[in-house]
Amino acid sequence: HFAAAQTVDTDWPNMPWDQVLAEAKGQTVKFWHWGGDANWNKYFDNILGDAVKDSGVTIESVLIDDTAAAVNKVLAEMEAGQKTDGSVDMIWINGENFVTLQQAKLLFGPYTDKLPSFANMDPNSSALQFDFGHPIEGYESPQGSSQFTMSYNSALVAEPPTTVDGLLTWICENPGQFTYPALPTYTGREFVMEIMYRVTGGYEQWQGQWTDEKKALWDQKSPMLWDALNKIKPCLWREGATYPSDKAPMDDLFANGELAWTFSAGSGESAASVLSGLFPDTTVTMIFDDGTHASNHYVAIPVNSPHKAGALVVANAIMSCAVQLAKNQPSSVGDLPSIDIDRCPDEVKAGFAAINYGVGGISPAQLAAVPILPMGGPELAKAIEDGWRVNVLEK
Amino acid sequence: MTTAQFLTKPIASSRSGLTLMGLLRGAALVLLALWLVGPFIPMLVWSFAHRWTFPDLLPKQWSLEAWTYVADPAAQVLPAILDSLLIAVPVTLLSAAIAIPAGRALGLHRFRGKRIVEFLILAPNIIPGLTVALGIQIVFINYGLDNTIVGVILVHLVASMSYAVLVMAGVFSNYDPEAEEVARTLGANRFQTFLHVTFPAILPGLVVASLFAFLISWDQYVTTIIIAGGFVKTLSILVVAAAGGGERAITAALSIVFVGPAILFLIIASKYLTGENSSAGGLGRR
Amino acid sequence: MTEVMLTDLTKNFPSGARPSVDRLNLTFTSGKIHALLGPSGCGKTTTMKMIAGILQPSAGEITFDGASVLRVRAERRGAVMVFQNHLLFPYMSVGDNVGFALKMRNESRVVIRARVEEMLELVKLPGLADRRPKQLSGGQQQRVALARALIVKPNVLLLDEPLSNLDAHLREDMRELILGIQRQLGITTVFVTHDQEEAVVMADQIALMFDGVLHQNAAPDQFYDCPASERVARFFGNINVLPGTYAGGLFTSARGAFHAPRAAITEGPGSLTIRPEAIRLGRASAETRAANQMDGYVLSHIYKGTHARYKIAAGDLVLEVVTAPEATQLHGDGDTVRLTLPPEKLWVMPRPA
Amino acid sequence: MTEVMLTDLTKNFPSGARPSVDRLNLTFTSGKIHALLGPSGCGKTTTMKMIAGILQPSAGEITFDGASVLRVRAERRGAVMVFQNHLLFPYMSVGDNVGFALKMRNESRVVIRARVEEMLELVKLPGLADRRPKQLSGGQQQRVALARALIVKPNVLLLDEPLSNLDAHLREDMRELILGIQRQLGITTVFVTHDQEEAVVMADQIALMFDGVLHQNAAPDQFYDCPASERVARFFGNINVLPGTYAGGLFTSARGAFHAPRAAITEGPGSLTIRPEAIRLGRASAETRAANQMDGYVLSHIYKGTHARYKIAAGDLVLEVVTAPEATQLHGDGDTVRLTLPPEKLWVMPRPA
Amino acid sequence: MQFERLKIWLMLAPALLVLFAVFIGGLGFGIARSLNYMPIIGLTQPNFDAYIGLFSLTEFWRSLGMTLYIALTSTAISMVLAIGAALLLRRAFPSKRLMTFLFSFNLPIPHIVGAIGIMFLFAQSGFMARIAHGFGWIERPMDFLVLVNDPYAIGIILEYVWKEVPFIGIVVLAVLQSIGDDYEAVSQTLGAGPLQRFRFVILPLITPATLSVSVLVLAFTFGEFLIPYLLGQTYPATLPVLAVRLFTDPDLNKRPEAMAMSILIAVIAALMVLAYMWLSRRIVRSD
Ligand SMILES: Nc1ncnc2c1ncn2[C@@H]1O[C@H](COP(=O)(O)OP(=O)(O)OP(=O)(O)O)[C@@H](O)[C@H]1O
Ligand SMILES: Nc1ncnc2c1ncn2[C@@H]1O[C@H](COP(=O)(O)OP(=O)(O)OP(=O)(O)O)[C@@H](O)[C@H]1O
Ligand SMILES: [Mg+2]
Ligand SMILES: [Mg+2]
Repeated sequence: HFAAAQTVDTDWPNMPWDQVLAEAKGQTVKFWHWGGDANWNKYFDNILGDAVKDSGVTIESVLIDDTAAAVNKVLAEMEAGQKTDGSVDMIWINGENFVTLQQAKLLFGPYTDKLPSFANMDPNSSALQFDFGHPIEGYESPQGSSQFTMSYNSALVAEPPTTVDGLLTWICENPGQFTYPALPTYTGREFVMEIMYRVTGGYEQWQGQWTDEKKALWDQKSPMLWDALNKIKPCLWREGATYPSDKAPMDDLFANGELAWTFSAGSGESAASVLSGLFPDTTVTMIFDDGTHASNHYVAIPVNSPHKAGALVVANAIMSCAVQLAKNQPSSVGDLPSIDIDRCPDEVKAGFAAINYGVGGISPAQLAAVPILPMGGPELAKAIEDGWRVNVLEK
Repeated sequence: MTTAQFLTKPIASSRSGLTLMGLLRGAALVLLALWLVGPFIPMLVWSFAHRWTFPDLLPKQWSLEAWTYVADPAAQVLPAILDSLLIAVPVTLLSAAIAIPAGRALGLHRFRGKRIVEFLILAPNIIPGLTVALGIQIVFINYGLDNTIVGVILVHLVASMSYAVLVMAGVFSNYDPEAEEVARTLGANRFQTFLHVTFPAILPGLVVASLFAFLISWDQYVTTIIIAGGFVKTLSILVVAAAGGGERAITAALSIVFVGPAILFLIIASKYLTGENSSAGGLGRR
Repeated sequence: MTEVMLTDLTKNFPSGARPSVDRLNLTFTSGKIHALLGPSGCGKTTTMKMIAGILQPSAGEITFDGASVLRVRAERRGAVMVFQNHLLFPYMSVGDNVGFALKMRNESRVVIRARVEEMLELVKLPGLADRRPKQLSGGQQQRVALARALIVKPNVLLLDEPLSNLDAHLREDMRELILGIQRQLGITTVFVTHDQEEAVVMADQIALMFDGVLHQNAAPDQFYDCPASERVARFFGNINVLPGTYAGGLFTSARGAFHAPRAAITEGPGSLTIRPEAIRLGRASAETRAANQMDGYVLSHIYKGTHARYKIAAGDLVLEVVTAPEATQLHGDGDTVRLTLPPEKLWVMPRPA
Repeated sequence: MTEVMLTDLTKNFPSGARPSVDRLNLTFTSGKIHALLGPSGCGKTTTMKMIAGILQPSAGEITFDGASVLRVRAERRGAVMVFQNHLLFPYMSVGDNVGFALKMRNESRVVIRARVEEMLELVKLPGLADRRPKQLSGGQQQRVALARALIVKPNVLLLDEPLSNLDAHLREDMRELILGIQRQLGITTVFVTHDQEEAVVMADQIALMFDGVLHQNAAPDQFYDCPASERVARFFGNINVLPGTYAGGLFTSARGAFHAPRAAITEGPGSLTIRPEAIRLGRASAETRAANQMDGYVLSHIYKGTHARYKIAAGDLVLEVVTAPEATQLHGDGDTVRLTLPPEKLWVMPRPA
Repeated sequence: MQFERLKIWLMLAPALLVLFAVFIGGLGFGIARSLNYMPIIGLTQPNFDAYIGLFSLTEFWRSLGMTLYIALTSTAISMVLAIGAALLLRRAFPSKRLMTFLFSFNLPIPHIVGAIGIMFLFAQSGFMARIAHGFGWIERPMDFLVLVNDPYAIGIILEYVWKEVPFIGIVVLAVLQSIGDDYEAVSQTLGAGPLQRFRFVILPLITPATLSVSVLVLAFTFGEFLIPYLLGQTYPATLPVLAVRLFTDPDLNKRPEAMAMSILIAVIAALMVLAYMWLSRRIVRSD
């Protein structure tokens, strides 16, 4: 596992944090991340950038539109024998891309236990154990967490449903005002998975390793999902003839009143959109009565990063209480903290308590009132994506 | 009156100003103008809009948020402008320098293998950037050209040059080299002949070719990010990233910034596009 | 001051069936004016372009003062050419066109402006320096092209029908301009004209080509007095050609025998020729014809004020005779006449079999 | 069969100081051949382009058979023009160029091909149909342009120096071709030439312009016998012009008084002119001069074979006299001579003050 | 002669050098990958599996049809409109400078921005729909015409046409202006009417340049990813959208297929370009 990383002659596992700090001084960390959101960009440059400035580390954002760009970059560099002097120091990553890089042994690690700010985390938090059901093993560190929430335009939706079944009924009673992004987009798949859990009779059966039995189960039960989706298809926006290519175009439709609903894998995003003037101020965010998915997003360090010390300092800063608080503000990115707030100093705790989640926002209390549904593994995700194309899209 | 009459040269049209044809022409021109700037109008409005939802014709609330963001160092706009220029300008100059002789060879001469050369030069425009960029990246890593401006310039050059060569080939196919012969007998050496005879004759075409070369480099996204993502950041990387995020106001503002320098180039070039020196070029020969 | 020598000069165009210029051997003597004559398409322009260096010969040699110039680039040869189709630089003003060669020599702007004004004056186009070529009439363009070439002092001046679009008066003025410059500087000048008269008046030497081949290169009067062939004679407007055989100074033909001391051949088949002005016209009489006389009848005649021109039929031949205008009082159409062909005016040319 | 009438036709180019064509009133009679003459830049091409319909007049009227054509598009006027600078379509073969007009009439391909071959034959370019214009010599291009225009039977044929690049022989052939077609079809033909002689030989009527203004429109011999002004006389090569005053059939000048029954004016200041051939040259004698005589001395003379040409100085005037060649035996340079100017050959023109 | 030929190749040398030094090498790697040769992820046995896999997909064939349709339609429309606009613009008229500037105004605007603009304008909630609402023609966005993300790719074609008309037009304009009026005048006196002047004089003169640029447009519209991604229907997507989807698939084993797809796009585009050039030359020349 560690073979690739050992090409670097530094003895990382045994390096004390002080030495990491010393080495990091003066390093510029090339942080490849999604650049589609101004708030996130500002967060990386200002909040996070300020947080590592004292350590003499500079963050240089590389704005990309798809994590695959970073993955391909690392891949190409390694392929060309660029094993120590790569151009990616840190990637915003999660799920399948993480699995891909990790399986190709292109990630540096395990490193998470080195980070002092991990003291802020509950060691048993699933955020540290599994990403998409895949064991993390210390190769990526959390940035924050997000929970799937629905948002509707209260000017268009008088009586919002509070369950998935209710939503499905509402869709066909109000044709043309709902849609979801085409798969394999992340958001689209999240939505389909929410439905899947309901129509196939619960999420529990999908947990765990993707065994042959699971596969058989999938073959048996997936038609229920396709039926449900095909049933709402004629009631969707454009009668299901086409789907938004991603979440952003769907949000656009929502912003313009073409859609009555949108949804997000991150609970704070709608509030931020209202604040930035994109969404109407009649936007309301809600969560299903029986809970929704939650997931975490991470950063990882490629094995050929020349600034691993600096990257470690950044990863550490991300998990600091102050940064997590600042990031949670709706005026920033409204991203949920991955840390255990109780482990933070009092003023941070007070800060969290004082956050006003604003118009279109949803408070941690509301979220906490419903259960968190675990994510399925990558194989399940892939099965949903492939099946959706054949059984829904191309039908 | 046929449409063609309306479009071709009204050589002996009437002297009075207002005619049916004049009106039709006028109407067509106005339509054309509207169609051309149409998509840009909502963009301009969006960059100053704070919430602009259906069915409002204009936003209810105006704001400078987007522009504030663009001015924020976090948006990386200034370094991106610099990098974009640092790449696009050399690419343009090199493309022009390559395209003049190559366009001449293709436009004026017949030779064995011409079709193949034409096709090879067309190839970078046929083959998707992604297909080659990854391979090029590996080649460049071996030469230490990855993550450098020079590397990006070289990659952009392939596409830009190929456009420029093809445009110049078209220009030269209408060029009469006999004027050069005259100049030579009048004692102009090759360089002087080029400078005083060839250059002014092909100038309008060359400006168009350079403009395209510039714009292609200016617009490149995939190849830039693959060859030097993280080291070289251009405006187009910013715009594509923003467009993916769906924040209309910021996308609109960034787009406007993005378009600015290119429009500047256009203004400089427009003297040649409007055909003020329309006598340039030989009489349409082939 | 440059002697231009062409040796076996040949040009084949890819698409042409025959060579456009075929093994041309010709010397343009230093400081003289030469005319290049021949029917349309005979290779005049092609020859000039090869001398100027803008067309590569297919074979043969060109020397300037004995040194080969084949590898000398056009701009170094010092041969300035005025093209048949003017070819002014369209995007330059008239003044810039005229001053072009000086600019190439990095003359100062002031000098150029002065010389340009001077040249435009000489070609009678003062004040047009700021126009565009497109805004000039055809003849004006031609004069600008001439001015552009004459502004420098070249070693060799090549003029391809430089005056074809000008009326008689301007033509004369321009001829004088060219001659003046040529004489003053002793430039070797070659010019093409479709106007024989112009060639005769202006040139020291005329080279006549047919189908890419040189047929005669001589002083102008030679073309009238001793043309190299029937074709040459006819090109110079002389239709008085009798076929026959020549031997011992006597030319024998179907029209009788003629004493002809001047001949290009010593014996064998030949053609006898004589200029129309040299034939003496008399009344036919019963007297037997003397030597060098023949009878015919008047086919037609024209009175031209200064002279009269008769067409006389003699057997299957038609001869042309030019006489003083008074002759018309003596001979009318249909009259039988006796022609006297003075021996010293006769010329015997080779006749291809 | 079309009568072309120009009324007050005027053309001002934006950049030109003077009008290029200035209130031109001219009728081109149906079915006749007209020459348009004048020095370079006088407005000949401009006039033709306006008739053809490719240049818009600034003022004035053009009618074909009485109907205004100002609003008729060029392609409907039926006026075909041969341009001074040929303007062959460079991207078409020679054959396609020649057949262009037929193609525009949707003639069948077979017909076109046959007619093209025929026309190329007529302009002596058989077999060149597949060449590109660039591969032709200057004269060949000119003939192709001619063939392209002659292939159709237009109402009006406008020829702008159509033969300027051809040698005498081809020129004559082409003239005959044009005349043949013109006569056969009765096309109203207007041609420009810089060659007066050509104009005189070919045209039924000549219009002479200076600086955009019409100066005389008459049959060719009129230009010699009764030129409209001194300028016209000089343009036609006649320098014999005496200033003086005219009254009651008598012309009084510094050189004496002359009986001159023929005059364009009745009295007032005028210029007396006479053709060089009409002056009789005699020995000066002590006898007093008779009427219509004057004395002078020979400045120079040339023997021309068919005639002799004298330059005679008389006071501050120089006159030209053409005589029979024999005169050279009587009068040498420097001799004093007596000139007789026969009254019936004299012509008095108006003289601008 | 020999020397002439050498000169021609010397003139081409810089262009070919850049091409071979940068482009061909990269292409080689691409082809290798499409043949399932990618040692970094353990693929070391070249084969044609990726291609075979693609050919057996119905989506591939439907996408191919869609892509061809979009490329051909937008190129044809752009070319026709561009020539029309250039003819319109070449005459002198009072606001010519301004118009020509406006005409070239969207040249520097990147396609993505154009796509956003088109979306702003023509989406069911776009500017047009709002105007329609203002007139009381529609009530809700869904009442408006489907012009974006529509089954006939109207949105995509609109964007391409919007952007490419000035692109082709400016070149045509430059050529038209260098030609001048003389040839048209000649043809006119020879009896050529407006249509014939266009067909037999203008068209042959502008063909070489128009062809070279519209071929570029054809290739571009065939290979472009972003515009159909933003403005197209989900299914069938165009080939480049398909390729990019494979390319960004987290499963690295999809990379050979992605490469094979790009190579196929290139090959098909090349064939199409060849056919296009051959056809248009024939049409213009044949007479
Ligand atoms: N486009 C133009 N702009 C300004 N002046 C022009 C233009 N075209 C012609 N002229 C001027 O108008 C006058 C008449 O020109 P035109 O071509 O009719 O002369 P022309 O009689 O045909 O002369 P030539 O025998 O030299 O061909 C000339 O003085 C010329 O300079
Ligand atoms: N590029 C070419 N390709 C093929 N043949 C050509 C080319 N240029 C000229 N020719 C041919 O070569 C011959 C000589 O041409 P050239 O131009 O020298 O004639 P020229 O004597 O100048 O005639 P003109 O008096 O008509 O101008 C002509 O028959 C012509 O058709
Ligand atoms: Mg010639
Ligand atoms: Mg003229």
